[in-house]
Amino acid sequence: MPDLDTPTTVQTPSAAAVKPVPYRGGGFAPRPSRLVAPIFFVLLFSLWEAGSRFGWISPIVLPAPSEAFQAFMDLVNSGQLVLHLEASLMRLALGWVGGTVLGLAVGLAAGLFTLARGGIVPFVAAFFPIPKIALLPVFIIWFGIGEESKVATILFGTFFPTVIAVYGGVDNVDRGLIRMGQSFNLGWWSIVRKIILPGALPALLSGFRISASIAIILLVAAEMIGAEYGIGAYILLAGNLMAMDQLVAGVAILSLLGLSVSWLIGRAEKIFLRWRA
Amino acid sequence: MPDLDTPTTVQTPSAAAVKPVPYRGGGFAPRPSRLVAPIFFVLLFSLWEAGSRFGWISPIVLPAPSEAFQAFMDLVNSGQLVLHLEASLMRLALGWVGGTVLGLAVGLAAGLFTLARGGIVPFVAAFFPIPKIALLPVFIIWFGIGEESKVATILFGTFFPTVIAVYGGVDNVDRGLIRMGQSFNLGWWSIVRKIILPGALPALLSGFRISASIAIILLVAAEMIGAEYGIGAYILLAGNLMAMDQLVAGVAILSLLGLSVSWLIGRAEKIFLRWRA
Amino acid sequence: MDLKLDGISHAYDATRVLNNIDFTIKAGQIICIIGPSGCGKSTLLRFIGGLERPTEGQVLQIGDPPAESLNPLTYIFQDFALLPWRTVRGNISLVLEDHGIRGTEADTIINDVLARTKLSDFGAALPKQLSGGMKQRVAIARALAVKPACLLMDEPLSALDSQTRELLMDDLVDLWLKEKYTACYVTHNLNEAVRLGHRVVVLSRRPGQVRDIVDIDIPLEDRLKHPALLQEKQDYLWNLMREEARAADLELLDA
Amino acid sequence: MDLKLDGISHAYDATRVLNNIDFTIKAGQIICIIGPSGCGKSTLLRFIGGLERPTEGQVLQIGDPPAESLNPLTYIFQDFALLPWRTVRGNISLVLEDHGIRGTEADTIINDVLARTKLSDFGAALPKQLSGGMKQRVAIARALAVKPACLLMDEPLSALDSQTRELLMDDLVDLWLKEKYTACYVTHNLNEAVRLGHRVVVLSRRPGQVRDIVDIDIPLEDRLKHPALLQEKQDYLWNLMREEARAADLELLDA
Amino acid sequence: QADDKITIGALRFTSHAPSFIAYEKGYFKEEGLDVELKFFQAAQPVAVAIASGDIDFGVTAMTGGFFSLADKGAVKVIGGMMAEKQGFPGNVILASNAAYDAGLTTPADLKGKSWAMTQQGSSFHYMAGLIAEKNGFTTADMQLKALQKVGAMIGALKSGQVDAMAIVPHIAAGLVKGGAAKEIGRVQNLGDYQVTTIFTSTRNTEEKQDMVKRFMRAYSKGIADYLAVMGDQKKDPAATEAMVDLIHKYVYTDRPREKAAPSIKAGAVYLSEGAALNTKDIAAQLAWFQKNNLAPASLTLEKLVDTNFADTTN
Ligand SMILES: Nc1ncnc2c1ncn2[C@@H]1O[C@H](COP(=O)(O)OP(=O)(O)OP(=O)(O)O)[C@@H](O)[C@H]1O
Ligand SMILES: Nc1ncnc2c1ncn2[C@@H]1O[C@H](COP(=O)(O)OP(=O)(O)OP(=O)(O)O)[C@@H](O)[C@H]1O
Ligand SMILES: [Mg+2]
Ligand SMILES: [Mg+2]
Repeated sequence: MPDLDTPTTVQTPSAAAVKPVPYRGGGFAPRPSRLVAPIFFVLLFSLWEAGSRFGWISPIVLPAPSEAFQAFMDLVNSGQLVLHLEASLMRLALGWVGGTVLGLAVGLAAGLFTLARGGIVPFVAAFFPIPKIALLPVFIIWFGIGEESKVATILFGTFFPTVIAVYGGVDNVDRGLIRMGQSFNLGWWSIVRKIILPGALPALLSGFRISASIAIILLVAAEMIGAEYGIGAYILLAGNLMAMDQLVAGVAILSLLGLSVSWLIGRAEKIFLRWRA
Repeated sequence: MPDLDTPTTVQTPSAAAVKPVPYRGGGFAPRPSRLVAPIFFVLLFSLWEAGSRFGWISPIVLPAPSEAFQAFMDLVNSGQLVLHLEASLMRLALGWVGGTVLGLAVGLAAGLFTLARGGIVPFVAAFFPIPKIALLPVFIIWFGIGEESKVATILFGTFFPTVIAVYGGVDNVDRGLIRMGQSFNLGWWSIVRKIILPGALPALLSGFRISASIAIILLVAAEMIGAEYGIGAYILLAGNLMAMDQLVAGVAILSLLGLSVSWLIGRAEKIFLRWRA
Repeated sequence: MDLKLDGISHAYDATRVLNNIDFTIKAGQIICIIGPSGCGKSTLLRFIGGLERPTEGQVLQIGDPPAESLNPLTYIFQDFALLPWRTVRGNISLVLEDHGIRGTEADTIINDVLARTKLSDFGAALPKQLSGGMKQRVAIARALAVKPACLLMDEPLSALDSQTRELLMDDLVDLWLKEKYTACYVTHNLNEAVRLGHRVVVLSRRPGQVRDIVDIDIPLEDRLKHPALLQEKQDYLWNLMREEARAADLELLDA
Repeated sequence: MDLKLDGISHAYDATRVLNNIDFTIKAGQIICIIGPSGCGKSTLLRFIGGLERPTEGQVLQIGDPPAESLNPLTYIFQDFALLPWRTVRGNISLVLEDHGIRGTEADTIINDVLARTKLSDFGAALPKQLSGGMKQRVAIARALAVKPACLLMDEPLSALDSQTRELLMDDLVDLWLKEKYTACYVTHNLNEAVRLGHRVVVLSRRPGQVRDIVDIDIPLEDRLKHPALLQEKQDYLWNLMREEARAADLELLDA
Repeated sequence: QADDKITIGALRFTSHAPSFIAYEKGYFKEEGLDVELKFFQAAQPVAVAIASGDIDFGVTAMTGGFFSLADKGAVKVIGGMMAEKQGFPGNVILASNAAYDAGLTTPADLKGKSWAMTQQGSSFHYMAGLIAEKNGFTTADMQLKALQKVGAMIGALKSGQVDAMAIVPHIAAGLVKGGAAKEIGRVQNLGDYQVTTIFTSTRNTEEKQDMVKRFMRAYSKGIADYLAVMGDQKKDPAATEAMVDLIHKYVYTDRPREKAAPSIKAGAVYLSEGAALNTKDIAAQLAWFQKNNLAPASLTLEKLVDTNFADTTN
């Protein structure tokens, strides 16, 4: 215990100065604070409202938040909100579910088969960057001016990102797990069902998040085509009539819709991906 | 060497059957084939062309690829293509660079400071799902009908995804490397510059890929605002006139633009991320 | 059932990885394969289990596997390869389902293997709740569930910290004493090799060739009683490999 | 410069991690800290280097660090913590730049530390081209470049395969014989502890407490010559820890 | 004294010809106005551009958006432009072939039928209102389909997805001649309709009255030239061809002269002489828009129109 190899590094000879080691950690860990956001938003809205009230912000440029809220309440009280939401949600649901189901099938094919991948990946790469509003005239011709073309616009818009998310997810499934499955003589379909699909689920869910927000963004474009009701149609009308208060109200509804969908998918992730470390 | 613990598992008593172990590997590794894609596209275009020629596909529904190509050649020969491209690329460049620079600054703030994050993250979450075409009337009033509002549309569209990519990238920088920097007494700004920024680069580049394709998609929306030249304006005019051949040609140009940008970013990734394993 | 490696050579594209490997894995024996990094140990093990095919030579099964064996050649992987979304029981059930074993029949098997690996209390846990050592024990339980004729283990302990490794090595020895399983055990760790192996196959640097085959004739249960003898074997192996290990370490990857 | 841990206790939220730790790191000594998984070894090392602050107690520097020391308390991490986008030289230069050392002055230092860690030929390589052992050698070179008064090492060898570990352990011993550096060395591996430590601090399970402090008075250079003595010390340590290690292994994480 | 710099918002339509004529023939210069023409793809943004200060003068139809901007004090109507007048080309009411065969042969049959328009609150919407009012029903009795673009309207009519719509004469002529649709009436037969007006920013009417007056003088000359030649094209064929040449510089530029000429000639609608404004009809339009919630209730005729710069009819 007592004798050690003699230390030879420089030793302070004087009465040894004693002080705590300097602290140099911390920082670089910004946290989403529960306080900052509400304060920030209250401040923003107060300033905006004040700006409008005192005439610093012209009503042509931006309505006061209270006016936008009034427009929203008018919408609620007139019972129109329900009609608009009903129409839009129906289109969103049909288009998104259709695009997702097709995207899952095609994406899975691209993720599993060389031949399918060869055809699908460049096809998707070429079609993904096409803006859907450019295709509206085509959709009108193909699907008419009824619900079909609106649903098709959303379906088309959600299909491609879903394909990309799915085959990306399949690619990222740990090959070690697949090899494990093979080493236990699991059948092809068992491997797909029990290893690849659950393994791709995190990627699928984040793909859904993206495709859902794309679907909401496309709502306005879709409802350009002869829609009487719908949040998008409401916004378009407000834009036509230069009714800025209604425009802001409509945009806020879309934003809330987007936030709700994103919250829902967050819940789904919490539930289905409980197993993640 | 000779004596071992006596094995006790069941041993086949009969004249030992000798056969190779069964093979059960392989599969689950689709590769992007250099052959499939060209064959697939040639086949697709041939069928489409044949369909148009033989009248299975009505020219109202879809023009023959050769007609679309003819429309494209007309555009080239009339010298209009250069004008359209010039106008669009200028808007894309200004809007994208503006949105990216702003997004970098704001995203970095959100990635580094709790206070900034608290304000920025919910703000971005609320504004990201707003469709830009809904805001066109607002942009026109704010920025006029000149280049400003077109550039602003693209800038606005690229700003939010850039912010998200940047602060996500900063969040994902290996905390171990940052701690290493601190443990060597590196200054705050040194850590940001030498560790966080290069560490976030992969995320930044894939953010650029997304924001660039969003910029291209927004081109059509932006050029809805009284643009005389521009690929988007060309497409819109074609849609107005129901000139399907021009529409398809215009859409193909956008698609090529998207592919080129994506290829460029792929090159940038190869060069700047050489260090990745 | 014995396994015979018959003149196995392999190349990935232009890189030769293995060169003319010949040896036999006798039933009831644990064969350890050691060799420097990148010499092709894992590749060789994939050939033995039929997950990949060598460019030359073949792996032969001599004799039929026992009839009750559901999966004669069964792997235990370095990274455990548990499905993170299934519980411990679910992970074991996975490899039974495809053989049509479900319900009480499966439960009996699962309870049995959990008991044998001292995991009975953890059937409902998810992998993320388990320490590394526990995860590997689950993987061992899963392997036992299909009644393997030969266990193929690729550095099963190298992802564990050294104390857990020590504990699990004891478990593997105990298990062998009870069940006398056949195994092909790939490792970097010479101490593991001399503690577990009846026979140690030493491979050279890439392209891997058999440099030596060392038999260790102390019964497994007595090995800890002969530290000097073991140390001697280990030093012998280390001397065989030291220079190659150093050279392998100095190699630039894909430079 | 000595370091004194003075009554260190710590809790993360409600979990107590460390309980009243007291010991001293004497200049020129290698102190090994061992203990089961999750007992707070890494946390303790972060306190010693000033990267985190304990809820109670403090770490004291006794005496001033040598004047030439650029960074008295210098870490070597388990995962190497090399910047992947910088070459070997760039990684070392990183820690000099902030001290205003550039150009030929920096080159001299870099060449020197590369030579001392036998890396002279690899200055231009990127981390991805290096094997694990080489990467850790770069991290050691980087640490030497700032002339540390005390090296803080958190399981520096546990990410390496066992052959490389063996090689690097020899290197650390050689280096100590030449430079007599002070070090606080956290490890799971009892063999490393008895090969490298002048003194071994044994922590209990979480909340970590000092269970024992074991001095090993064989000079480092002679240790391999006394395998039996070492084995004895190692067995002593293993007996101290075995049950706790097993219990720590069985614990369900965040269950 | 330097010329006043002004910007005029224009569309590449034959109905905007006076802008081009006054510009090409130097009428603006004569009044000391240095004019820049700025081209728009649609009518609505012209009004917005006045509000945002991008341009000084514009010509457009009365739309919901326009009323809204007027209500916020941004724009003012200062003169009349295109009007429906018997004997001149004007907007044509078309029925799809299928609807026509099923008995939709007069505007009175439109009750319960679908009607294509660009947007709610557009002039096409108002025309539907005119038809309904004249025939004793309301637009609520029709299915109004907002399709954003004229092209989409035509496509929908051709394929029978909508039953009817209204459209400018030269396009209507092409559709009817090609057998793609049937003419069932003309908007001019429904009564007075001041289709488009000349307008400027409220600030101009208050602060730059002289400049506005000079503009109106020059513009009226353009209208007069246009009416003299295009109003009776057979009177002086050479002058007509010269006028077509002038207009073709701005309209249908992507078509060769010989293909553009018939459209230009067929599209020679009536423009109010001296830019006179039919205030009574403007009031009627405002009332209709307000009744249908397409214009702010607070907007009055005084706020909308400044009568200091042009004659008023009625
Ligand atoms: N699928 C593959 N394609 C190409 N090269 C491969 C592939 N798998 C392995 N290799 C190469 O073959 C060589 C042997 O690899 P292998 O993994 O079998 O070595 P190992 O002995 O298991 O190494 P380690 O000790 O690091 O686990 C290595 O150089 C490796 O890069
Ligand atoms: N930043 C943190 N926040 C909350 N808990 C933490 C944090 N860091 C560590 N812990 C917890 O403190 C305990 C001790 O962690 P520490 O990493 O110090 O243990 P260790 O002894 O180094 O373990 P190992 O041997 O696995 O490296 C663990 O239970 C860990 O979960
Ligand atoms: Mg291996
Ligand atoms: Mg630790």
